[in-house]
Amino acid sequence: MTSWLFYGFSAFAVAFAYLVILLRNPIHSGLALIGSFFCVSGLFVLMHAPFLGVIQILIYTGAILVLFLYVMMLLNLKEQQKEDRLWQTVARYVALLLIPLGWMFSLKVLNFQRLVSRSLPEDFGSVHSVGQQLLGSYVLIFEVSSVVLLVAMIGVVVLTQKKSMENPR
Amino acid sequence: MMEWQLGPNDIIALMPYVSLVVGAFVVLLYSFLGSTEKRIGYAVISSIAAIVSFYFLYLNRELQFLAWSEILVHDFSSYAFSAVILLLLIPATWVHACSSSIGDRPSGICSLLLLSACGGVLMAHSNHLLMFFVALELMSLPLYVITAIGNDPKASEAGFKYFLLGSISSAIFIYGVALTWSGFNTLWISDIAQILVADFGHDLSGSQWAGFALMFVGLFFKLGVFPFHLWIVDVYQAAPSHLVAWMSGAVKAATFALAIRLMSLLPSEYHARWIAVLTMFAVISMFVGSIGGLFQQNLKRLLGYSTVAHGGYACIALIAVLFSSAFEASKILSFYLLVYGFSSMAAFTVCAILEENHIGLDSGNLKGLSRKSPAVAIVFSIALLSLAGVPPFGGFFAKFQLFMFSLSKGLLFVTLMAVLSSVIALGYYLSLLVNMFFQDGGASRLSTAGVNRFVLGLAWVLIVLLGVIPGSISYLVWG
Amino acid sequence: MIVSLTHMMTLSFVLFLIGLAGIFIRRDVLTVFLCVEIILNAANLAFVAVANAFGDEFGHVAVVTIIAIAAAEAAIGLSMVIKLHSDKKSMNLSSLNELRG
Amino acid sequence: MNELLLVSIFFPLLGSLALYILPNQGVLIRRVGIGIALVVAVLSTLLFIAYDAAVSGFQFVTDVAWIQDWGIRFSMGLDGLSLVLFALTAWLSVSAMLIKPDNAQDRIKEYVASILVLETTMLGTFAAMDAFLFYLFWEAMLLPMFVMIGVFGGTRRIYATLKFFLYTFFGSILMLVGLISIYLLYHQQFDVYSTSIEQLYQIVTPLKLQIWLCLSFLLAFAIKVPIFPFHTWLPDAHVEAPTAGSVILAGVLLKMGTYGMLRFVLPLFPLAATVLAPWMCGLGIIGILYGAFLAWGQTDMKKMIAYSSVSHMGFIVLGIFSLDHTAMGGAVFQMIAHGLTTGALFLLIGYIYQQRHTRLLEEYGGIAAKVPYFTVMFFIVLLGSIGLPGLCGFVGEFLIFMGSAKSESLAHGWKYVALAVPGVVLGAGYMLKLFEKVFLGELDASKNGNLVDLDRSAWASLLIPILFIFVLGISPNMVLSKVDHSIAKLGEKVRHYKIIRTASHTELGD
Amino acid sequence: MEKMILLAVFLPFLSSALIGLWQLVCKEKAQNVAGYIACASILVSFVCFAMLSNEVWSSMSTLRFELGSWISLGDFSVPAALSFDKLSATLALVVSGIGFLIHVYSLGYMSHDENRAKYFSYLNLFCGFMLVLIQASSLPLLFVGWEGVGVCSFLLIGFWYTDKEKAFAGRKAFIVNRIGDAALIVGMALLYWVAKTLDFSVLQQADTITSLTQLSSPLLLECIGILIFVGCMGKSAQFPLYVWLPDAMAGPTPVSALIHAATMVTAGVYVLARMSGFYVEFAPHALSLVAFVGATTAFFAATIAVFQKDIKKVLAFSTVSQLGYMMLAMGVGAFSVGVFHLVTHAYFKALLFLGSGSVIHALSGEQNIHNMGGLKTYIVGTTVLFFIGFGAIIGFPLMSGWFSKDLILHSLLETGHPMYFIVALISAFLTTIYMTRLCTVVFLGTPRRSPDQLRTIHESPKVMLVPMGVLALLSIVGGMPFLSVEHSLANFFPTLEVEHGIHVNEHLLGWSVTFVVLILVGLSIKVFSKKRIMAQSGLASFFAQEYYINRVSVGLGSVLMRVGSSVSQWFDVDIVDRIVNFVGRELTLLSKMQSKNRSGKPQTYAAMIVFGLLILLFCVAGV
Repeated sequence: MTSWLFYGFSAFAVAFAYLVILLRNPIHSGLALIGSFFCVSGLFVLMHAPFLGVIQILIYTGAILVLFLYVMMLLNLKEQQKEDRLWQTVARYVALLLIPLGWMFSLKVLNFQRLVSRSLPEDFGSVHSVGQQLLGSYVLIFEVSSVVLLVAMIGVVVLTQKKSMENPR
Repeated sequence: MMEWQLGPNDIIALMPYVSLVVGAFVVLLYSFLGSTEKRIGYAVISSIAAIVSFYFLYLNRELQFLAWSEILVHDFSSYAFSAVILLLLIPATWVHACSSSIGDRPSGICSLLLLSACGGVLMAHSNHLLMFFVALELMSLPLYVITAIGNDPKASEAGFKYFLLGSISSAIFIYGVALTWSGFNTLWISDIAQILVADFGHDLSGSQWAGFALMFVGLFFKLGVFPFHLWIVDVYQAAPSHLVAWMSGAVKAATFALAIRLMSLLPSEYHARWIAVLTMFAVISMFVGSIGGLFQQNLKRLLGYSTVAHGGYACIALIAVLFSSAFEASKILSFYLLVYGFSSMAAFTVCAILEENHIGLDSGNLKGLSRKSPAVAIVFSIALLSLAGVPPFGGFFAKFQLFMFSLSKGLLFVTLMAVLSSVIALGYYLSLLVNMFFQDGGASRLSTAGVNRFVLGLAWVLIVLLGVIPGSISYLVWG
Repeated sequence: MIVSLTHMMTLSFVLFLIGLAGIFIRRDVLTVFLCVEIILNAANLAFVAVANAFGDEFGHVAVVTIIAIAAAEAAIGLSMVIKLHSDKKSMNLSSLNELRG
Repeated sequence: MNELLLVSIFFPLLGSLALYILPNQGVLIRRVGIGIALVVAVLSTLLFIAYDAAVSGFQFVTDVAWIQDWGIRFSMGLDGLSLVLFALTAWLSVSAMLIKPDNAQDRIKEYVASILVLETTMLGTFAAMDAFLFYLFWEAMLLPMFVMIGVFGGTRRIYATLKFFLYTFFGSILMLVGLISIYLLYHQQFDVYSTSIEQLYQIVTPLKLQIWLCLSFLLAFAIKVPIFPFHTWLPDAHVEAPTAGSVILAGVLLKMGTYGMLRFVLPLFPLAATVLAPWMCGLGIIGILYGAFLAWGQTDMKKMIAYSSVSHMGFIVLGIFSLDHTAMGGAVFQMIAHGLTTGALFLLIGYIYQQRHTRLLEEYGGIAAKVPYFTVMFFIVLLGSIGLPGLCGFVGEFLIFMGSAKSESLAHGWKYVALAVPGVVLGAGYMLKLFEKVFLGELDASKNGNLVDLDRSAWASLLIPILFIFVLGISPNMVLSKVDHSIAKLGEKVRHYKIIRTASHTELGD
Repeated sequence: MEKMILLAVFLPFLSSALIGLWQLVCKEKAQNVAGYIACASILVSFVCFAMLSNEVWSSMSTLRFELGSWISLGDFSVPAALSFDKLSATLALVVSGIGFLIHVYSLGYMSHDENRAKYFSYLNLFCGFMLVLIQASSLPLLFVGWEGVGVCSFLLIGFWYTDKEKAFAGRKAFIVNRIGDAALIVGMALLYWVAKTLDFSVLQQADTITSLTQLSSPLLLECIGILIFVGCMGKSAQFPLYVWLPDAMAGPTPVSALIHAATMVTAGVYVLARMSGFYVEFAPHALSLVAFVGATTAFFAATIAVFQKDIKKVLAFSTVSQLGYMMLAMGVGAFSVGVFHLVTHAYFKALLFLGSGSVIHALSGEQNIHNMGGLKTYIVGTTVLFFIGFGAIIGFPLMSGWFSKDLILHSLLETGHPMYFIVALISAFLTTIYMTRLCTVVFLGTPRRSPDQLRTIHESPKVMLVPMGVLALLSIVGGMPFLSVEHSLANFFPTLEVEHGIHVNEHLLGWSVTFVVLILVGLSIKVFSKKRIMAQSGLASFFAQEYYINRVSVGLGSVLMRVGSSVSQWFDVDIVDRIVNFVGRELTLLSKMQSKNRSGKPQTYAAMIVFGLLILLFCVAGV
């Protein structure tokens, strides 16, 4: 049952991702990506990462991608014009070939047969244990990520502020 | 790793970043205070932050330890490269704060610069690939922002190009990190090294090498090495000159720190492949950089090509490190990058001066510069000659060391190519000199802002000193 | 462990490829940007899969971090897009070719 | 005395910095420049006198640690070979400084400063006992020359100066690769880093490697000398350079190449030198004849002299690569002689050019009647140049011929001599053609009626070369005695290896 | 005593420098005094030499004066030493003596020239160098004088430099001489190589000789001999390097007399005499080449002389012919005879040149003999003196030329060279013919100048006639046994082994030749007083044009130079330099191309990134 869920989510994740590059309208693409992310979040949950599954939906989809959609609508982006060259249209469909190609490639190259899977602890992937890690060994990474967010904040202000508040001209 | 406890080393290791981040905060807070002209204040605060940060690093330059559950590594290599970044930062903070050409939001820019430097220093110190990724982003994001800050559509274009390509490359990088993790089950570089040594004789698994390859895409992109060099020229053209003045050296230094860390842990059986690919990239970069500049009219694009070429030269050290210790390579490469950084800082500061005087950056507009402002012309030409590697300027000794390093490891071909391409590159450096000194142009004098003068003066002194008494300076900085 | 790590990695790799392909195929700025997100997501997936297989929660830490970084990137990227839009009036990547030569 | 050497090297550099404080008055600046050059020249003369010719090896040594990591030391000193070139440089700089700059009126500071900086770099090159230091000065020398030609040169100055810079840079950066290799070899063999020239002499290199390294050095020196076919920068540079630039270029800069051959190529690569000697001598001979033919066909006086330099430098190359004591000594002497005569020729041509702004032969004719002093001086220098016995040019050529013919390194040295000797005839041919076309014949009063004979500054600048053309011709031992031991020492290793090589022809074969 | 050598040699140099500088500084004042200073200095040095000669004449001793070392480097050393022996003494006396006479003559001849101070300075300089040449103790030092006289010759030929042809003649002389000099240098180099010395006295030492014979190949030694002789050919105007000498007549006539007849051109003969030991010992075949070249020169030059119309050219070719005689004598090993002829020739040829100068002076510069004629009544003194010289050269009995020429002819037979004897004999007859023609056309017959011109003819002043008189006296008595140098020098030189000597009575031979000569004189006078040979066409013109040797060789030379220089010019500009520039141009083109091909589109850049990724994957992983 779960394995069916796995393959289902996987198939949909790939299909939605493919739609992102197939659809002409950026907003549609954005929506397709949201779909893909939902599927991935499902996979997270299935892979003992419920916390991440939630985060994926809440932050990635709920915040980031919505922001994308918001900007798309703000800028009132039209459907991509027909000025596309032929090769690009063809390429979109040909890109579908990437799926089996990547499949074959990764089966050949990225195989992990050597790995022995171990049994996972009870609270694996729970908020608590991830939090332990995040604020334990990896606290520096966590903190630095916050600085990156600070940068983003300052950056956005600096970039979009029309008039400087320091030197009103 | 679970048993990690906060210790004194961790605090020591953290201080440089703390001072930079605090500096950034103070700048931001200061900007909220109501006063009219605060640029000097920003400059003072941020340069103090930079100096303090460097001071902390300098104090502990001889220590070797791992901190923050081994995420940070403190050794010579990390110190050497962060020294380059911070030394370049000190003058950069002044121009970023005080120069009008860079935009009218100096507080934001200053804090971004400090944070970017913080990212750079972190990159140099990180022993963990995820840390490295975060630091990379911390360094890059401010650069994207400052690049795009100008009112010129070209600035937006450059900023976006830089951002887009940067994020693609860092996405590839992080995917590579994921693969590496899947292959090694660890992201601590020192652990990876142990595994590689332990697995000696085994072939690398697919995810292991693929991970490495993908990570190097991210690194090479930052270094601007062929075939990842295309953004450099465009970004350099449209980004604020002061920013480029800083970033051309600093970004390379930060990135090379990791590159050297990674390369030095490769067991010898993989050498041949890496040598082949690195030699190819390095040599093509050199020639692309040196030939590309010949026909170039735009000054900043030309310097961009020169950067590509220098990326290629610096890559020689990356090849040589395969045969030697990271210590030696870091010492030589960081010296190289310091000299290169200051030379290109001087060159781009001259570009900024021209921009501030509303002189187009066409190389033809340099005509008569020696009349308009002899000092600027002289510093510019010294910087260019240093870039070209003409003695007695720093660039020569840097190249000398580099070539010596590579030849001592038997890398004759790549050294010869470097030598040949540097002759070609000399062609366009000289043509700039020709325009400045040998051609007549308008006689209007050039006004030079104080900070620019300061930066030029500093760069001049350093370029000459690095050429004349490289030993002493190298001893002073690197011990 | 229901599905082998290899399969999950394959999935992530396919997503990675699709993202990469999208970068070339699509022309509008935002969609290309979305494709970058696909790549990041592929990385996330790989991290979680490996974490699951190894029983190492570091993968989760990495995903959290990547999402944070992605958020920061998105913020800056989108503000840049807005600036680009106001400066250029075009959202076509091919029109970003003023800097050349 | 040791300090005196350093003072004389760096005094011009400091002086050039001091110039910027001075008010921008042409006369004052020039006087200061002349004063500085004169002081250095006097110091160099003191050194020349104080040098003990009986002791071989370097004297007046200053040796200070410099870049310790790499064993690079700031060590300067003079041996006989560098001593004479040092003195030549110092005195020729005075001459060059005394020339009235023709198109540098408003940039007199830069002009004087670039000559002074050039002087420091040249003196430094000769005095450097450390290979790294040598290279530093060697390359740095290009800059002031670049400025000299580029700022104060003729109409095609930019092309000429770029060509000069790039061409020489190309050669010398390949030499850098060679130099580093030698340095690493030394490290390999002695386990310490050192760039001291004398210590580098000790390395033993397999023949094949030696040849490659030798070629890398030779290319740099060949371009500087210049040896056919690397000479094409020379006429352009000479024609475009201002008079002072030409004087120094011909007088000193070209000698750097041959100096380098003696200082580096022979002692560092004795085996390769013996192997390559016939080829180098061949190139030298080609240069002699080719340069002479080219000189004969020129219509521009400066170009003529420039090509004559190619020809004369060919003799020097022949002398050096005969690997014979006599010939090498002759080559050194010829360096000095060529520096003096060609320097003086450029001085004279520059003087006449200043008045007429043309150097074409057909523009002149019969000016001997108008400018007798000038004519006499020109003729004396010309005779010196074509090697009239009793003037300086003869001794060098003669020693080279004597030495090459008896050279043990060249099979049938006399054949080389026989091939080179037509150069003497051709040399007289083009020089006298020049003299005849310019000075003899009917005076065209409309063109050359207003020529003025040598003025005070021209006399002053000519005085030194003319004096030495006579003195060295009559008493060449003044120079030869100083260089004798040093030459012997440089050639020692070559001889040593030659004996080994002839003893066992194949053993050292790699 | 030795110091006197120095004084005698350097006095001319001193006075030359003095006059030279003086005339540069104050041109006008120097002109009148310069000549006297010059004469005085030469006179003093003549006196010195006379005293020195007295010292060495009776003995075989050599005076040697060491000035120290000139060039010394390692084991190579050239001492600056002057040596004075019989041979030097003979030549030194000739040079300083005749030199003095010609200086005096020049006082008159050049009295109207505004640059005469310069002239005297050059002339003195020449004497100085000539004396160095003669007294050099080693080849390099000899070479100093050798080249020095060449330069002076250049200066004096081109003395009236405003005339382009004269200037060119000077250059031609110098360059043709240089060709010989080049050979001489190679000869010296080789000699030094094999003998390890260039000192004349050391070369003659026994151990040098033995080591040479043991160590060196005979061919090499012959080569050295030939090379040195080629040097002599240049200086002594031997066939085919004689081409400069006729042109050298462009100089003032006293110069022609001193340099191009009496002294400088005999330097080659002197060198052979100096090196006679070497030649006899090691290079006998080279000596036979000398004889061959000498004979050829003597004959051809004589045939050419017959058809010349310029008074000085006739004498010039006569000089070439006589030099051939001397060389012939040297070549057959009759060194003392050759030197003897050198001396007597110096007397009479100087006299003839001075005479011709006097004629030219009288006719205000006319040199074409066909415009002269019947001058005997106008310039009696000159005519008489000229005829004395004429007598000497054709070998009028008991005059100097008679003795020396007879000795040469006799020694040719004695040493077994009948062919050379015949050639020499014919040459002697030709000499008679052209000299008789000259005298006839110039002095006898009816005047061919217009009466106006005839009125302006004036006899030369005493200052010119007196030196000529002295020379005439010498021409008459110079060959008398009591003045002859032949006997005293005879034992100075080594003797060449003779294989098939033909012994003839010397007096019989002498007188019979004289008889024929006198008949020829009579015939010639008869022929030439009636018929003028204009030499404009046919064989005559062929002779008059010097068999076209001059033209061809000069033409060939200039074509060679022109072709050489234009080929090398082409090669230099179009090949060597083009390659150099090509690199630069190609690179710029490449740069342009890559600059044009940049699209600037981000996706292209991204594509490059992926391309790089693929390369990395491919190379690193080796997929």
